[in-house]
Amino acid sequence: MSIELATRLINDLGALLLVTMMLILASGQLFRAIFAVAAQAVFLGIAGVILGIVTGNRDLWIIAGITIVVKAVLLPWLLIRVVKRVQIQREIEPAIPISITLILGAAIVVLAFHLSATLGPVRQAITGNALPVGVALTLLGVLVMASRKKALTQMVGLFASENGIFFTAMAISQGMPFIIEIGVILDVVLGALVMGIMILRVRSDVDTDIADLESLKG
Amino acid sequence: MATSVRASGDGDKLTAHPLVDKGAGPVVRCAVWLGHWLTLAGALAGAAVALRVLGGSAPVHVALPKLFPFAEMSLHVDGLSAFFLLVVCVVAVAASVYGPSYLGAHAKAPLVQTLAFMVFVPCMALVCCAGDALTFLLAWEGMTLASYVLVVSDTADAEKTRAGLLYLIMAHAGTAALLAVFLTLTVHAQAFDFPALRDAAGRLDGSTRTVLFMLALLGFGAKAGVVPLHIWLPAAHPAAPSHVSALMSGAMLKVAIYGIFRFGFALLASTTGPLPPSWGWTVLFLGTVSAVFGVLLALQQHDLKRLLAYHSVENIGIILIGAGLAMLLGGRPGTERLATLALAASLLHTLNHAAFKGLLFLGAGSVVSRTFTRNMEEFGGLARRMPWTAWLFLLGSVAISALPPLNGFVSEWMTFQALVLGGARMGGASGLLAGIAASMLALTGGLAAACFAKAFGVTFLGRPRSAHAEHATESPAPMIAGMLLLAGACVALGLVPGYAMRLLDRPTAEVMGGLSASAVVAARGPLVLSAGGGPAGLEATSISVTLAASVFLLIAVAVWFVRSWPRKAPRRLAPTWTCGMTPTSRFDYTATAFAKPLRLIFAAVYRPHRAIAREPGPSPYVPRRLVYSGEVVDLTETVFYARFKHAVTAVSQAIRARSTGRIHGYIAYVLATLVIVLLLFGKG
Amino acid sequence: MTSTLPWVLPLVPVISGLCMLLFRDRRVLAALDMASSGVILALGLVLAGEVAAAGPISALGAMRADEVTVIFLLLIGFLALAVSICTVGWMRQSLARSEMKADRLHYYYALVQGFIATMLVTVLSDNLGILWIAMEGTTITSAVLVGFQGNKHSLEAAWKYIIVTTIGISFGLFGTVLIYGAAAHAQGGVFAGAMNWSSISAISGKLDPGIVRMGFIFVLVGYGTKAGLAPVHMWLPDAHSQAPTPVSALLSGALIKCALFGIIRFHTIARGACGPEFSGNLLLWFGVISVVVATPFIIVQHDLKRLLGYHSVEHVGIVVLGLGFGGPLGTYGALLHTINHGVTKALAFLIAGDAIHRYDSRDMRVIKGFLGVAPWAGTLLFMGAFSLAGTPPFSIFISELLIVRAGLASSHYWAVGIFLVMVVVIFAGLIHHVGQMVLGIAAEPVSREKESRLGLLGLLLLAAVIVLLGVCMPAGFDRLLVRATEIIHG
Amino acid sequence: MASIEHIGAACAQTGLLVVLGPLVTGFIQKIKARLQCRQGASVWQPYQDLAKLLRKGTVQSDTASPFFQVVPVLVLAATVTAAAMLPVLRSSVGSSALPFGDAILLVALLALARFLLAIGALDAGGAFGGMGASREMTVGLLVEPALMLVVFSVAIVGGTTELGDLATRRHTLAAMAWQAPDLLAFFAMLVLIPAETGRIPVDNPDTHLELTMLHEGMLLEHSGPGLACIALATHTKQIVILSLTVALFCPYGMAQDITPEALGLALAAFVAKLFVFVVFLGVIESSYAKMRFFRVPQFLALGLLCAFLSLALRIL
Repeated sequence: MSIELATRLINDLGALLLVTMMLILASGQLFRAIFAVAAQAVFLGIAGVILGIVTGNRDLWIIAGITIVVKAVLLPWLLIRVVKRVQIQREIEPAIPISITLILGAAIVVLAFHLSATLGPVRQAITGNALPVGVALTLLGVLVMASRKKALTQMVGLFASENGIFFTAMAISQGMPFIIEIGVILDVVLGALVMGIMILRVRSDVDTDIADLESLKG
Repeated sequence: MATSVRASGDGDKLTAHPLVDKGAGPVVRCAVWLGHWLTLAGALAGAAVALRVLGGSAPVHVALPKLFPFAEMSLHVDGLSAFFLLVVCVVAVAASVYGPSYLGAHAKAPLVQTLAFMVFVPCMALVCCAGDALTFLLAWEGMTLASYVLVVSDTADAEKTRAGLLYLIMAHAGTAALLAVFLTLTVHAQAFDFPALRDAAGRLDGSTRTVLFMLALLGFGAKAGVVPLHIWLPAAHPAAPSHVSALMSGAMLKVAIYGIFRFGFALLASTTGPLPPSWGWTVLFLGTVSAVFGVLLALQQHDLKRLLAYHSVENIGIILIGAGLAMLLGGRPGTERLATLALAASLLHTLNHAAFKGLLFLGAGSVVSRTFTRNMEEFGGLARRMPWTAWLFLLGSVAISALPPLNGFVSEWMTFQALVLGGARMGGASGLLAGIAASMLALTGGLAAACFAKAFGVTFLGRPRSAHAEHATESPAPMIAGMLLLAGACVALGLVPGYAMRLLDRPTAEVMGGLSASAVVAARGPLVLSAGGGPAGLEATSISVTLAASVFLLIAVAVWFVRSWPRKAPRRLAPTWTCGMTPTSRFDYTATAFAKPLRLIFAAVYRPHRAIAREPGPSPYVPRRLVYSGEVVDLTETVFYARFKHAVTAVSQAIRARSTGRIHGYIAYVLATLVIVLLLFGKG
Repeated sequence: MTSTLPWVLPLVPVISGLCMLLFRDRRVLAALDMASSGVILALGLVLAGEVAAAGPISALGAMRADEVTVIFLLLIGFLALAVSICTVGWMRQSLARSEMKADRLHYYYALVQGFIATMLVTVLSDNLGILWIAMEGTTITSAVLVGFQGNKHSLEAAWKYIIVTTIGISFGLFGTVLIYGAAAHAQGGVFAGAMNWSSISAISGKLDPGIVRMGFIFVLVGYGTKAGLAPVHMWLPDAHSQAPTPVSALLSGALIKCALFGIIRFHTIARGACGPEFSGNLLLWFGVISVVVATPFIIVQHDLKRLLGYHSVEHVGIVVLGLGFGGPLGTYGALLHTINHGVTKALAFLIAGDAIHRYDSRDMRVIKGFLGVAPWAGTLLFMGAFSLAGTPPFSIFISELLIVRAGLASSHYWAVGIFLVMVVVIFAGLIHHVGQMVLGIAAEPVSREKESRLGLLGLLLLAAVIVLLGVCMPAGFDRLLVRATEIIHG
Repeated sequence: MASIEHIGAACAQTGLLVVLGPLVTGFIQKIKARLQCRQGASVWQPYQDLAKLLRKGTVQSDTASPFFQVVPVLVLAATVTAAAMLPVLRSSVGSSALPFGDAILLVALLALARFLLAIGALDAGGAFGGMGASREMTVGLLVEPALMLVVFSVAIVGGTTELGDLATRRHTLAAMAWQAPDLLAFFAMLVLIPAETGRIPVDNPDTHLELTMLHEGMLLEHSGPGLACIALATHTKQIVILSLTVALFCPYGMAQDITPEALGLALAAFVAKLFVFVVFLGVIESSYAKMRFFRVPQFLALGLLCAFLSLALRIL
């Protein structure tokens, strides 16, 4: 497969990731958001495979596999289990109106491209539009977390923004060293577990969503 | 202002502390004595060194071990340092003679206080002797902390805690200013020792030096209790044990003054040409304001030690008047002699104030330790119960009221001469300022006299107005001895000031570049003070306090002889005339009553408010009892500090109340911060 | 030269932590705790010796120990030891007050060991990826510890902590990736030196400034969140106030310093790539903002541990300020301040924990006359407060002095001015609060139980360091700092 | 031997002042009486009072401290010492070796006398003494600065505060010829004299009605010889103030060298000037009423203001 094709494919995947992220931003339903994140992970995996083919780097294959297994299967499954356990109603309660969220999101995307437009030659180091897309994804993920009330949606946002990071990392030639990737993913899983436990704990002890607690201030 | 303060909170709250004795066992007592004796020895040694240097031997220079890689530390005792070292040591000697039996009398934590005392005195000495910025700063802060411990450790009542806090905050603010000045200089000098700093300052331009000087003035002023930075002083000084109050008023404030001298005349002064007039103006103005304001507020105090504390503000003002005048006159052609005169006056007053204010605080302490209160209204009739204290206190009062033939008058006379002659020389605005300062100084003298007529009269004369005063007894010998030392100093400095001038020679010569004090002031023998620098070659005033005193004494003896000539007409005692009623202590004039006319005259400054509660008796015309309570405010405190504090707190409260506790807010903050930083710094 | 120590060191707490899981007895656990901390400190000293002798040491191609590492290493080891000593008494009290459950003690101790292990890895790692992994590891372990007491507040704090810091950390990862990308590009696509800081900083001059700039911003905001820089500090007071006291001490004393370590590493790279101004100014801004933001919350604070938390914000700000002022002086002062603040804050937290147990309240309006209740602790608390407020003869004064001097030397007069004013105001606030607590008369009921010797030993260890560094600067230590400064300046 | 001669002259002048003091009071009383169309007591009355008091015994308050008996002596001594500093017949009082006659010291000695008197008044511990002391000190602290300022405004051109030298420089120095500032200062002095001599409109010397009295209030507990001392001190103080004014503003006719005719002339001149002031005081006393105490400050403030203005004019 030629570099140009790979670059075009990566760009297209980046666009897809952005779209899914927008979906998450706009989605009024928790499950939809979760599935969107899973989809992102799949795209990520595909991107990894493509880069693997292009650069002939075996590690990327494995990483792509792990990514799909963990982020597209394991984490969503975990989230859904938690959702089932806590039996919250499935609608997402936005902290700020979704319309405003979307506007902010658009602004962030513009910012990302604007910023990376100033980066000159180094753009070649990172395949195609991976950099601005990565920035946008990372920030948008955080925007999701900031704009949603429920703890679970915050986890969703977190994973989404991490997808952005992975995307950029892969797009960087050769990807990150294998061991690092593994470690990072491990951390993500651990973190997710701990968060999940906390959510359940609060739900069982004091029957409320952990993200609604706001007694500590000032 | 609390009009009545219990000097000893009943039942000490600190006894749980291991360093606090349980009821002063013999071991503790020995430790206390030992500590004070050690301090005494140290003070004597310091005094010896100071006298040697002042006597004309070469400056002492001691290189300290290099504790920090970035600074050489050293001690350097030149004339100026030596003089202030002497001041510190004189008071320290008296205090450490006086201290043990005082602490034995009614201290709550003798050991802690002894330890702090043993840190406090050396730190003051070190500040005076410091040869580099780091030593100076370390000793400076050590001094502050030790005195803070001494202030708060006496009792555990909330007011003293507050006083200590206020003191500490003001001192720390001052230190911050000093830090800025010192470090700016060290940055330019690439070294910490004073000579290098002076060179660096010389290389700076005038405006920068002025800014630095003003900062230094701020820093030292906060410590010296210059109005309007004085508010901590009347709160903190009374709270400490009395011999420490004596040290704080007599010595610590002088250390701050030393700082002003060191910076104004040496470190920041340009090697060539006169100082910027703005410096002299500021110092002179601040001095005048402090002098008047301090004494005015002192007049209305009924807490004996608080009254003395306010007088410290006044005297610091007088010292600064001299210093400011010296700054204005110095380095200008034709006025060198006057400048030296002014400087000598200010330095001499420093020494004098150390002597009589120390004496007065020790006296107050001896009263307090016998009556367990600081409220003058509860004293009275002590002159017959504790005569030594009484007469020594009277001596101090005469001295501080600048009345001849004691030392207070001498330095104030010199200041007057310098002001008048200098004012004539300078003319114009500066001259007018000098004239105003002179008039204010005159007013200050009158007010001080009134104040101490009240203080001495109400405290020691008349009838006892409380059980404690009724049964008071004379203080133990060591306390008396401590007071006698300072009293001796007062008399000596008053009667033969010419010898004191010898002490001033070296500092004045260093600061003024050549002209020494005794060449100007004691040119005509040690018994004659002469104000050099009369206009147009005319000889200026000369005065001999010695002569005046001896004449006074002669006449007094003669009159006493005539008065007590044996005559047949009898001498008998009778009750005081109170329009035929049997006199009780309620007929005595109280401090409040004594100060009332002035309260009315200067109402604009005092903003007095009074409350009269009357319990109606059987008939509406005959109330069972009337309770009068009045108080005056410290204008700076109410107008400035209170509002400032309130504003800060209010703003903080508002911010705290607004701050979110919701996690979305947190996340939003993170996101916003990142975006903003990216926007601001992200592009090349 | 290479050595085994850099990777052996983190194994110590891991192993002891695993052992702990096997025991239930409080004494054994405490003993293990102290033992491992002691070993860590000892090994740390040995490593310091090796580094001093033979310069930077690397191991496994991903671990590295140079002077900068050693500074943080010793800090962590020392705090671990002191805290583990003080934990004994604290644990007895909180078991007595059933804040901790006896059957879950071993989890607690094991987690603490894990926490320490991750911190050690953080400062020992050469590979920026491992640095990140370890940092996230500290977040996870400490988050569990923060929520360990399992009540509503602690869980809330833990949640805020883990979410906010994880976001920050992920920014950090992104920044790392970008800089790695820049390095890769500078090497013509293929980058040999894995993600090693040593190799990246070696070629930092050739990196593309634009992308490094962007990466550094991400890293600063990310790790800055972890370090508690304002305005991304909000989690800090919550977590520090809700965590079990020994953990608070470690969080404040060691953890945020690890985040600073990360920032310092990237600071070096950024200096090389975009010149000192860019990162310097950025740090300067964050420092000033932190100092200013912390002030009002300190003035009107009633919760003792929150007060200390906000104080950490201020002091991290001061460290960053020192870095921002730049110049050898500023960096030197910043490193010194890192240590001083770590030690002092740990002391303050440990005593605060004791006070809170005695008065059964963390409201400073309730705590009165502490000096009478616990004389030694009271005295030490007073001392710690003065040190925190920056008065001699305590260590923080020296480092602040150096930092201010650096600021004046780099003629950032406005920053110095703001800094000094804020320091005075904060001094007022802090001494006001502490004075209220320490002096005055204790209201009943207060537990006046005698202070345990062991606990005092731990406190005195810390106090000794505070005073020692306040009155002099040991030559070896000075050399260490100087070398570290040179390394940071590349 | 110049200094012997100096000392002799000084003693002579002092003695003169002390001796003349009561006479001045007597004259003032006489003039008052005449203006009030009374016969009035003889001008020698004050001397007779003093003699009687000296003969009498002492009644002392039982609450007073030993200090109480010393007060009158010290007060008198201070006042007389102050008197000794004035140039009366010869302009130069002291010698260059032992200078004597500084105006500031003079004012300070008067202040010392006032201070001691006030303390003595508080000693007996009655309400009258306290009130008297309080009011006296209040008046004093307003008078002293004004007095100082008057001295300064003269001294600032004379370049000295040595009264003798000032007197001579009035003759020699062109700068010290009379000008507007002198007028202002002199007026201020006229305002101060009644206050300092304890006369209407500030104080009322011949009443013991407690509400009106200042100075007398302090004397209430003194008796016999003690009272005599204080009375003499009061007379002396009065003449001191008057001759201070003379020395400052019209030292004309003073003897330059010690010859009988010169001295006689000087004495005549001095007595003449003194008589003018006596008349002035008598007229004021009998043509004004005493002020309310709390209006006194405003009255004195007038003097203070004039004095300051004259000083300012000198400087600018």
